[in-house]
Amino acid sequence: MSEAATPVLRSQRVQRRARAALGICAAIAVLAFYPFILPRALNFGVSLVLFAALATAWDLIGGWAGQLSLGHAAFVGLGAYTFTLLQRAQVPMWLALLAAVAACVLLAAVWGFITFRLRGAYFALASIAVAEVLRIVSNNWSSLTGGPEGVSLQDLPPLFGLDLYDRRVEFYLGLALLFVALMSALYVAGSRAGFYLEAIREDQDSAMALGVNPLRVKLVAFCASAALTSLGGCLYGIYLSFFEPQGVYALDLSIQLVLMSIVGGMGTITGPALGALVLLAFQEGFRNLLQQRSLLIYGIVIVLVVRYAPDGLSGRVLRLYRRLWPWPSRSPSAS
Amino acid sequence: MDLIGFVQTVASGVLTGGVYAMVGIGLSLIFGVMRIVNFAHGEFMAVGMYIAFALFRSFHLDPYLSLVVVAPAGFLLGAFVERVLLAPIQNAAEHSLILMTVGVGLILSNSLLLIFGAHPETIYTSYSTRTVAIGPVTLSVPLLVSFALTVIVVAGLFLVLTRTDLGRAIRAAAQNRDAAELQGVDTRFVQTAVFGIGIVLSMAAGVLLLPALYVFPTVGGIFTLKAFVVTVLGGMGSIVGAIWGGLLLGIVESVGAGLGATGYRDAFGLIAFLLVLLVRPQGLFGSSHV
Amino acid sequence: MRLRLFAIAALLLCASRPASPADPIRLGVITSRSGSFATFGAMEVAGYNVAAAEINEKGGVLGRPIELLIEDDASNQNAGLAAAEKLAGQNVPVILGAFASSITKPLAGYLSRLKVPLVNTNSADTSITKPGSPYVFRVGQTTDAYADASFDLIKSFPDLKTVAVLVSNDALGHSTEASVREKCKKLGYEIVGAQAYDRGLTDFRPTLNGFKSAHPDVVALSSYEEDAATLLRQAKEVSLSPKMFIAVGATGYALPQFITGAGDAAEYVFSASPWRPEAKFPGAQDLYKRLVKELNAEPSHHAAKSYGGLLAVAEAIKKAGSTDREAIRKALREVKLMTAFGPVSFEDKNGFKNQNPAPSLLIQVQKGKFVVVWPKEVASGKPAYPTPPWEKRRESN
Amino acid sequence: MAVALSVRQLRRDFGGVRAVDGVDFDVGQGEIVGLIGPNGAGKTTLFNLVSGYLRPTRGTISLFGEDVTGLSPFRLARRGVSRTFQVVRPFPRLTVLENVMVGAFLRERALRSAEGEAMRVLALLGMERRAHEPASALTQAARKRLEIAKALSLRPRLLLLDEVVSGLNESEVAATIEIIRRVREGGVTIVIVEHILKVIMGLSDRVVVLDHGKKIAEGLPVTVAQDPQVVAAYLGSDDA
Repeated sequence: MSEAATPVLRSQRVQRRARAALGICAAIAVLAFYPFILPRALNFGVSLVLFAALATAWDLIGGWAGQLSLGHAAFVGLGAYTFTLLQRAQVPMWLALLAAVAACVLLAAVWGFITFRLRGAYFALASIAVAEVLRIVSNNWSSLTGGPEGVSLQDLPPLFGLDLYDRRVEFYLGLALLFVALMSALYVAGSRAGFYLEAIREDQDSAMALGVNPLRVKLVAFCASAALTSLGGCLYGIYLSFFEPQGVYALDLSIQLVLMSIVGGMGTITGPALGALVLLAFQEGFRNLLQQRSLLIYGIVIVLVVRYAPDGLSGRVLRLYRRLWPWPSRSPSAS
Repeated sequence: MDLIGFVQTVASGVLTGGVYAMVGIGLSLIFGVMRIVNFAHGEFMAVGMYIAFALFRSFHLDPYLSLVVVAPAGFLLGAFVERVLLAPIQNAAEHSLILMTVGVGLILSNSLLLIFGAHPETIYTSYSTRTVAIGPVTLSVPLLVSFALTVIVVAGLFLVLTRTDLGRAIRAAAQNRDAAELQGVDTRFVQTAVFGIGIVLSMAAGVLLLPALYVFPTVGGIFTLKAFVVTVLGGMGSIVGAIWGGLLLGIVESVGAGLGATGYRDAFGLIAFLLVLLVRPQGLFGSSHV
Repeated sequence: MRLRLFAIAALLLCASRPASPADPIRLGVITSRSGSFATFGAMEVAGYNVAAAEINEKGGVLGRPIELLIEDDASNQNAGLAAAEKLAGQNVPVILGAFASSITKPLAGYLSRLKVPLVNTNSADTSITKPGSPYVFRVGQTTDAYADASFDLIKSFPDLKTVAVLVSNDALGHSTEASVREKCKKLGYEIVGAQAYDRGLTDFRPTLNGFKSAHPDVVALSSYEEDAATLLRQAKEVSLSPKMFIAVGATGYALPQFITGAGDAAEYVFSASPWRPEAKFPGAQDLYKRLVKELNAEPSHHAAKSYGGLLAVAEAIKKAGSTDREAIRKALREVKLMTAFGPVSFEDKNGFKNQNPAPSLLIQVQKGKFVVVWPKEVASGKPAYPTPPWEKRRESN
Repeated sequence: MAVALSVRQLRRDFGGVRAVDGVDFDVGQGEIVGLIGPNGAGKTTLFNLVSGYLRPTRGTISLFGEDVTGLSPFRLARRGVSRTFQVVRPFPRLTVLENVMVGAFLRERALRSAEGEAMRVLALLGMERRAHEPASALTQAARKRLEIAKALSLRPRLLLLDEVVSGLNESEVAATIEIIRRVREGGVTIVIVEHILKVIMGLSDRVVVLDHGKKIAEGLPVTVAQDPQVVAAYLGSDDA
């Protein structure tokens, strides 16, 4: 093809993606010093990187593909339970991790297959039901799961000589997961897969006319999201070292992930991670002040964002930026 | 379980199922006309319960009588939410609409939490624990009354839908919004009205359950989920389907619990829900729309 | 922008760094001031505040006043852990908390690793002190203690033979059921029915009907407050008439809301209860009054337990003679107090570690009021037995 | 001339309504065939059947000699069937370029080459200057053109155009007709549904007329226009 000869205006997406790649590397590099800068806020640090990774994973299906999952806690819980129960049964750690991922991918495949064929809100409806069924089963199947008292994971063999209960070790594991999640988002943003996901989100019929197989594309994205989320679930299990069905399968947990993505911007590379940072810092900073009002404020934030800033806060910022530097005359120095 | 116990169990399942049906009808009506799944449906119901509770506590107003206050309040609240929050984004992507209702639900339940506290509240009326015996089967008076009122409300709804201009407009809009608009139906108004009516049904169901149950600010979540189950069992958008779906859910839960799997009671409905999605997504009871 | 946000977050966190240790002894408290356990968190805070005021009125500990650093866990495990790290960073010698077992357990693991003593006052899960950790102490009674008291009463009526169990499907319910099963096995009672129900909403009628055909002598219960009243109302509806209703899991049935919610259906119901103001412990009535004043509302036993917990911590600091964590941990095991809540000490017994072996009270609703009926030394009345069948009660109405 | 599209005894019922009723027709390779008929004649239903959005109740559809009845839209797209929608459906939050790239990805897997392909299609339609605007910012006319660009990005063998000129002004109509002609010169077979009879008569090699789901006439535009049945069908409706 003669494409090399024609000077092509690079799509903004490519530029945005390059910028995001730089931003991710810089952010990960900065975060790598976190345990040295804030050695007394490691719990916050672990939950920050962990939730940033989970929100980014959620966004693969929720933001990019527009399939609103209100049940991602199902993967957090199933991952955490599979890993923990296998660890307690002395299964090697890598195998337990693999099993956790496999279980979640299988769940995603079945659940996606049932609901993605249907138009409309069925996926969102079913997402709540799936997490709820898992919660009820874990709650009642005491001989396997420990029932409502939950399971504890107090002894884990060291990983490459590192104590897994050391918050610093957990932090770097979480950071690694965040890196992987962000890289997945980066890949999606600049690949055929990402275009297909967005096309499905924007208009599924139109996407099909262009050769996109919606069921397949959504399933792949959902499975990828589930796999990342299950790894996050394993780490969450280690971090808590004790958990119960009520906690890991909670609707609140799922909603938190959604909220982080909304606040940061659904379907953006770094938005969900940014949303996690904003939300968690807000929560931690005002923990003693907000008290009962935090969920109310979440609700108000959701309503306001959906109403006035449907692209999320980062989308809002982006648009402001575009208004200041309109389309054709984008100055390269603006970034 | 012996035979009498079984009959007793089915009977109380039917009575509870009637109220589930009313919650489901509201959800289904809203979906049928507006294509919006109201994720705040149960939370509206909780609001209804608290209004009745507050009236009872402050003025000793009988909870059933408080329907007179709750119904118009529900209509206004629903119409307000529709006009101010849903109408402006009605052409937005589906996930935005869902999120909006999720947000509304969070606001409602947490406002209740701030106003009334997390503490569960019960009202105790003279008939709270009264029963009537039909042969060897005893039935709860509050549940019987609730069921009877449900029947009346639903019958009223059917009359409105079939005998009034508004009802005809609603049915036309449910079948095809564009076509209805061409025939001169003010679909904007119809949508507001439908959301209002749907919320009235949900809040009325809350009031009817109050004498038999208790209320706490997050009770709505449970009922939102039940309403989903009811409507999916019956077919999204189908009112008749929602009635059968409600009764079926009531009986399934009741019999399941009576057979000794109390802990899994909520799972029965949800598993049925997922199975229906897999096998018969249009619902078990055909597609007799609005 | 990313960097700037990061810096803001860092500032937010740095702002809460501890100042240099001042005159008062600062103790850490983690409880639920918001979220689903907020009601109970408020009770705990009231108990701690009343105890702190009482200690400070008497001149404090080691000549220094006590100051409480109260952190909200927002009824959430993550926030609880963050709160623990913050308090540990402020060099508190001891942390008291949390309310919910689900939050206490991750805290227990975390603080044991940091070697910070954790004194829990209200969490119910057996596993907190069994097997337990050298750094974790519990003031509140276990379900074993509730079952001990309940079966002491049951044993005293030799006509009782069969038991049906209905518990909430959560940690407390399950451990109650386990305790009841163990007792029944040991003492030779037959279990004719056992069910767990999901919290939330509920139609108990099918389950109660199932029980009815098994004709149990005793119906043993454990439910949270919202379900307690509903359950008894529905028992009345379906005419489930055992000789005794007894709430072994001390929860909803021991709260005043049970009486207002269930009305006359609450009559005759026994319940284990960690504490009542009517119990004849020294200063119980006085504690009750102070709690009412602090809360501006009816206090629950949770407040009393927290009160006892803080007194025990103060006593341990006194015994240790310092605010060193290890010294306090060792001293906590020496504490033997009689308080307005009841006795407080921490012992290793029956597989438990650092568990307060205080016995549970049994109370009964009589004419719309709670009466302490067991143990006899502190009782304020006698048990009313047997429970008349519902039909008889209706006639008398 | 090889047959590109062949429709046999095609029928589609909606409940009791028979929207398409036993339609037969062929389209030769490189031909432009116009599909006309009064409102509700079943033209869009026929399009939806041929492009896989509806399953036929009965009958067969074959494409270049292969039976493709009942294949899903995306499989047909991969076999070279491309369509526009009467109510245009851009991906509103993607840019114009990105909209077209979605289709270009079918033949070009790499980002760069898909981008190059999309730019070429946009250049063909004279839209390259608006490449970086979000599709939601376009005028109705530009959206119609984007709809064609998206369809072309697949490099289709058979192009189904559903009312791509209605609602445009005269110069826009002329430009669009010019584009369609050029596309045909590239060897693409085209079926076009259009309300404006003048356009379709001028553009089409042959015309198929539908009424009440049935084919009532087929042939050269001139012949069909004089067919008494066609005249009656159009006179009987409001939108001749």
